Amino acid sequence: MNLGRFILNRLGQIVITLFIITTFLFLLFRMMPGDPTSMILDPKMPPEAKELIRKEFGLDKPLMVQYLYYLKNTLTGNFGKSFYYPETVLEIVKRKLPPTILLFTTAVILSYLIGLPLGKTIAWRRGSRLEMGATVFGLFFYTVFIPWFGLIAIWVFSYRLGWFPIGGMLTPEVWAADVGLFPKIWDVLYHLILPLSVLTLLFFAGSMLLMRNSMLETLREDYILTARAKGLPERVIKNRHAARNAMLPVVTALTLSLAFSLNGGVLTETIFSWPGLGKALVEAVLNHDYPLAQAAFLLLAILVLFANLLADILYAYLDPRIKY
Amino acid sequence: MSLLEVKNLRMCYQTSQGLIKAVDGVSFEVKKGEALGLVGESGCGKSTIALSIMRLLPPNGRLLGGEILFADEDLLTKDEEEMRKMRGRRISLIFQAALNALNPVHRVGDQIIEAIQAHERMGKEEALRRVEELYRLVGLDPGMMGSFPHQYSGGMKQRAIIALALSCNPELLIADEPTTALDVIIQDQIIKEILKLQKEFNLTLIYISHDISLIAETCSSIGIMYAGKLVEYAPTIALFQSPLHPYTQGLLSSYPSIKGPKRRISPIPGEVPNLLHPPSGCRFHPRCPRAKEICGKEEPKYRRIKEDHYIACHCVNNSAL
Amino acid sequence: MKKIIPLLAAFFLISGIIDPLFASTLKIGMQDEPKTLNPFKASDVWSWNVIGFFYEGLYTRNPVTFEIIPWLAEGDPEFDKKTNTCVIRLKKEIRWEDGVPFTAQDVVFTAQVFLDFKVPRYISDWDFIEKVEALDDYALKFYLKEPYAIFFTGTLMSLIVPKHIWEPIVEEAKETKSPLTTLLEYEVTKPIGLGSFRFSRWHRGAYVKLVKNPGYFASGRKVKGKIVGPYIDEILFKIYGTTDTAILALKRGEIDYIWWPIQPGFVKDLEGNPKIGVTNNPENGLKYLAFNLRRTPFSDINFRRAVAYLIDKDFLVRRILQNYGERMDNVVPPGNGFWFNSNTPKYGKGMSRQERVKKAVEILERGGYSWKRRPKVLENGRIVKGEGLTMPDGTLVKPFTILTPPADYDPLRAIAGLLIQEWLREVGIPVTSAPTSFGDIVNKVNTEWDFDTYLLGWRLSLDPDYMRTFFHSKEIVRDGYNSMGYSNPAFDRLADRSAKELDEEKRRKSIFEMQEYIIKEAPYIPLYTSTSIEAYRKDRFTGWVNQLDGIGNGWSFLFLKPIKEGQE
Amino acid sequence: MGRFKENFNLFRKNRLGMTGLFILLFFLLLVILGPILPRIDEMYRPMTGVDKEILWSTPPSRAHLLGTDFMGRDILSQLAHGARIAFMVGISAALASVLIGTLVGLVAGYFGRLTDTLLMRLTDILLTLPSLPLIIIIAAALGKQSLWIIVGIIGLIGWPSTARVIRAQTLSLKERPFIEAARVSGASNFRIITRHIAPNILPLSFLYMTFGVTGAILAEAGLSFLGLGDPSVVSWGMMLQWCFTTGHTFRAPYWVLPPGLSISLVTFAFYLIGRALDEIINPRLRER
Repeated sequence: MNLGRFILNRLGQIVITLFIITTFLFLLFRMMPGDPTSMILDPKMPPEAKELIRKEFGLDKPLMVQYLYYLKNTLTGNFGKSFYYPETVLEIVKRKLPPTILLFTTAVILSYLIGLPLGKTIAWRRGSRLEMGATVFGLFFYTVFIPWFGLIAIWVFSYRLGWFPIGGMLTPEVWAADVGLFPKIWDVLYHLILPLSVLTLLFFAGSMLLMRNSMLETLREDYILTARAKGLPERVIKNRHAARNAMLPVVTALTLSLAFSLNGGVLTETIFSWPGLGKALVEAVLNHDYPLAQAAFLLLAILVLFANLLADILYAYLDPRIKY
Repeated sequence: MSLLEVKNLRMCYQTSQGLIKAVDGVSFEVKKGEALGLVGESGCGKSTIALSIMRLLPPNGRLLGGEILFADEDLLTKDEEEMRKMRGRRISLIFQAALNALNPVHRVGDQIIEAIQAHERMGKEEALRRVEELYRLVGLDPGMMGSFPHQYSGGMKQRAIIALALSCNPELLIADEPTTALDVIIQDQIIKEILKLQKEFNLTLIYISHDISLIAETCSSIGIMYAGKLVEYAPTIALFQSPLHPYTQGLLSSYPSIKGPKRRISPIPGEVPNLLHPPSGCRFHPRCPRAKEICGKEEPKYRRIKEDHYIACHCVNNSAL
Repeated sequence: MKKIIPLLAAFFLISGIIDPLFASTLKIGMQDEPKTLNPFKASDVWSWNVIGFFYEGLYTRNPVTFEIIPWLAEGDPEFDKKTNTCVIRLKKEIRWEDGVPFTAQDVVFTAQVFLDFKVPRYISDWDFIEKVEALDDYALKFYLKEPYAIFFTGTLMSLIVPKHIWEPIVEEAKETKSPLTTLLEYEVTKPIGLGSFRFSRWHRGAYVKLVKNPGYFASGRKVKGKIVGPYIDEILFKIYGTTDTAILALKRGEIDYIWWPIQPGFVKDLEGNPKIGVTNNPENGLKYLAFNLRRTPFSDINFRRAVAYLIDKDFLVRRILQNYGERMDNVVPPGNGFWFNSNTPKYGKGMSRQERVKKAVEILERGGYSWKRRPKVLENGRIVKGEGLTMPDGTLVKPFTILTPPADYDPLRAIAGLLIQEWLREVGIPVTSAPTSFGDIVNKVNTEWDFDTYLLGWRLSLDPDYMRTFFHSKEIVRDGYNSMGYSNPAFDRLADRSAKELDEEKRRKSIFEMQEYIIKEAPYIPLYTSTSIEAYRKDRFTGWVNQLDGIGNGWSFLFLKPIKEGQE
Repeated sequence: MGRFKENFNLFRKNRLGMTGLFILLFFLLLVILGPILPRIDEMYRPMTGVDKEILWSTPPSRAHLLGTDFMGRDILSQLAHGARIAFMVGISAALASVLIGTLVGLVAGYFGRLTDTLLMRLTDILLTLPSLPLIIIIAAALGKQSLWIIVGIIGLIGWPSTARVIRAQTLSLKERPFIEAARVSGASNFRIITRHIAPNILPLSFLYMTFGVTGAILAEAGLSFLGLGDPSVVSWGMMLQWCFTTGHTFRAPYWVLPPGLSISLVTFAFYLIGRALDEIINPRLRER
């Protein structure tokens, strides 16, 4: 099987998965009480107006018809109309996706950049103080209660020290003042630093411990003994032989940790008012904006699924034994 | 002149249950150009000896005492960097599990080049030519150099490992069960290969195996190990003609002889002792058909009994000869 | 480090540029951005906070007395009782921001859109209007089907949209299958109005910028002794998701005002800050407990009154609201002075816990209720819980629930629900407080009528016409607002009469009477109204106008003046 | 029993595991002491008790060792009650998910074929979905904010990782000679699973439970913090939510620190213990 066919195959699986998820979401929300009129409690809004709104969203039609509409909407990618905002869900989601990708991918990449070498080192220096320290430190952040930690970070770094903005993704004054591209990019980066650091701190332990365990297993492999018997310097053994091979299972496990890190992403976005999908999802849920909540969730799922695909391709690249 | 001399080597593994005395007071020597065979059941400490010589014991391995003199230098006192320079260059190891001994993610040729470049200042081109030469020497197609280990068959991998072991012209080659994972025909080929190379390069060889018949083919002298101890040591022919230690006798009768007449295979009854709590006295006594009272109480001394023939057994005395 | 320095330098450079630029910019923190700029569609407070600056009504209310004063109109409305018509004259020389003059045609057009499309948010103020006619460019005649009090307090204060902008949009919408939906879904990207500020830019998710309307018609006029501005050049709305971050932003001077009420918890901290002002204004709102009168025992007035006695409103106000609020014994808040009837019964006011229990037991017993174990108040004040409350017909009162909003919507009401549960249980009323998502409550209460009791709130209007909406029996329809199923023909008659009564004094009498009905019969138990606590920077602008609901009102923005450097 | 003792000895040598155990013991102490406080004085009832003298949030004092919340309720007694809720939520949700996961893994691994394929597809799907958003969505859709519903949701979402591991273990066990022997001697599938496979799998299930507790506590706290929790229950997440929504986050450290730190420490402790057990049960990780 060549790579193209493999990707095609995986895409097929992703489509099936997404179909199951969309159907599940549809059933979940349509079976539950409440509709777009549920958030409207306004004495100026006569009962007929509510009926009209239901009609407008096609909620007066039989369930099966609604389901087909919903599928059609999802397939064409516009996800229907938001219950809450006067826009299509697609327009909203389009705006929310880039910030999430920016925050999420940089955090994942950064945490791997930190976690992998650290994991490598602590596995190599097993039983050392460094291992103990890094493990305790990493695990604490790995299991810390994210919103609380986020608030404390804001308290210390934004409020007390005043180093970073309090939240959001940009300074309105900068963007409203037509200052050119560079200051705008810098402004976004400036807002990115704190949530990014928090997320990175939360994630790196995952990759570090994975790498450590994988490395410990690799270090028992015969080819490591061979490498030693060849008289290779330790550094070469550690990097070229142990770490390089230990990467393989870590890349696979990456697929799982991606879904995990999105959990943190949702809470972090909410705490830092980062205008991404995670925050949109939480708000949509609180607003009973089901179409938006569904789409946001679906997109998060797609994000993970494609990241998984990417990880698989990366795996194939890293492991010469695998030929698709 | 002996190239390697092991004197009263004692070493153990630390485990959560206690100390495992894997090698307990082993002494032997190997002369330049000679091939020594070490035989014993699995877990008797043969591989530990090999790893001790290479100073490649796992982290929980502890040296309790003894000396390993290589060209009159004690390897056990060398620092890590000096030792690294010895490995692969002056002493090479071919060890068990040849199938996993090559790193699956690197090209085989590169793994050999890497070994060469670790010891010699040599350009890539020159190293490549050296590897090509080695490939021919061990009977591999140099065209396979760019392939990954999983593209090699078991026999090819073992040849590649031999090529790797010889890449820096070592003085001593330790082969620790180099053919375990291979089928009989390939096994035979590989052994022939090793023998050929040993003669060609005048290599000093320590050949470790649980198969005494393989050793008989390859080595000029044989050491028999049991439960961390060397129980008998003699030139091959002497050993086969008159095995003295009851264990050796058992071992010989349990293997079909290639050269000798067909005998019934009669395995030694009983189990290999647990080295956490080895039997008192002679470690073989619970399984020994000739065990006497003293065997359970007193440890037999390892002593020379004839010229070049050493033994550790209460039941064999000079008068018996 | 080498790379960081230029970056830092770049940032400070930006800050340097910004500060002078924004000297007379009022920066307002909002919790959410507007949902839409379409005035027909917008229903949320964040949209109106912005749209409110663009459009004006014919009449408006005086900032202090709430008395109705002419705004786009000139002089008082001339109402003819015989024909039910009303003539209104417009101010001349008013222009839309694009220079087109504002005329009677705009008013006629706007009225026609409301009536033709039955635009939900406006139709209840307009459906008694027969038609609107332009007598000339600056005079109008309204034809009413029947007289209605809200003609003055609602209809004449509705916003007016520019005909020249909306006519093509409306015509196009009329051609479609669902004209109203098309109209509501029309996306306004550049609103054209005639208000004090004009739209400048909306960066989704981040900010909305408005700039001063130099041709604002009311600029320079005197209202209650003050000259109308606006005196600020720009307004920048910034979005802060949480009160915490907004407060920090206020402290750091990133914003000048937070346009939503803050929690009492912030007050102490802010009061110590000399640069920050905190205002308390009563909210024109009502939190209440309502019963489903279709079910027993809630259909029994004795039961409802007993519950009313058991709820310690003062405790709720003191503890949960931290005294930032007032107990409510009426559905009209005391702050709405003209319409507030102070003589309604005040259940349990000033009573101790023991007295409440005794009183409730007394009412229930008189109503024929009994217990398996009667609740008792011991000498030492300890209360022995009652058990097995039995209705007069001999059946046990079944366990029931109070639907309360969840923590995300209003944690205070969620806690209030829990306290009420504890108080009722003391006399053996088997109640459980059930925190339920807001949408679910609305659905159960308004649409499906599947509930026992619920705890919700209203934001009220100044005109008490809402009582008619909440308690009139014609509102007992699916999605109607009389979800309790309260039906009293006498009340209905009174409500209909008050709605059509144009004489304020007479109307006031009927409104007072209506309040008595509601409180005596207790389909609602009013609980409390909160105080709207707001925070602003004292060192940047001066001239905030305190009103019911807070300082974030149109008058504030017309009177606010920037404080010059070195002046406090 | 001997095996247990041996494992416990191994555990005792694991410093991180022991740290976790001690943290856990501390919170268990809190759980035990919690109900005593309201007996002393009604004002220590975590939800409805208020100090008559104190109307707002106050810093620690002699009467209130950790201070009071916005309406004068004692934070220490809330914290103690929250510990009970945390253990309850964590353990019951983890138990539910581990039960489901073990069952799915066993069935999939043992019966193989189509059952395996279907169950594992489902597992994979659930595993790739971000769980917290999923829990948020389901919790919101159900509308009712009840602790047990939340526990149920968490339990229903959290099982896939257990299922995967148990399946792998079952697959390898299935090929062992003693299973073959049992099969040949005519044991039923049920008997083989319950008598031969399950006992070998339970330690692994137990291990995953400790990790599950971490996830469940964090998920409940997250939901509560977002306002989707059960406001009639004093959980640590709800305490933070109160602190947050009443505007005390940045000015009442005595109120914001304890619940957040408790959540983090308890989950940390469970994770440490899980990790220590992992090293014991998975000898691949153990130091030789």
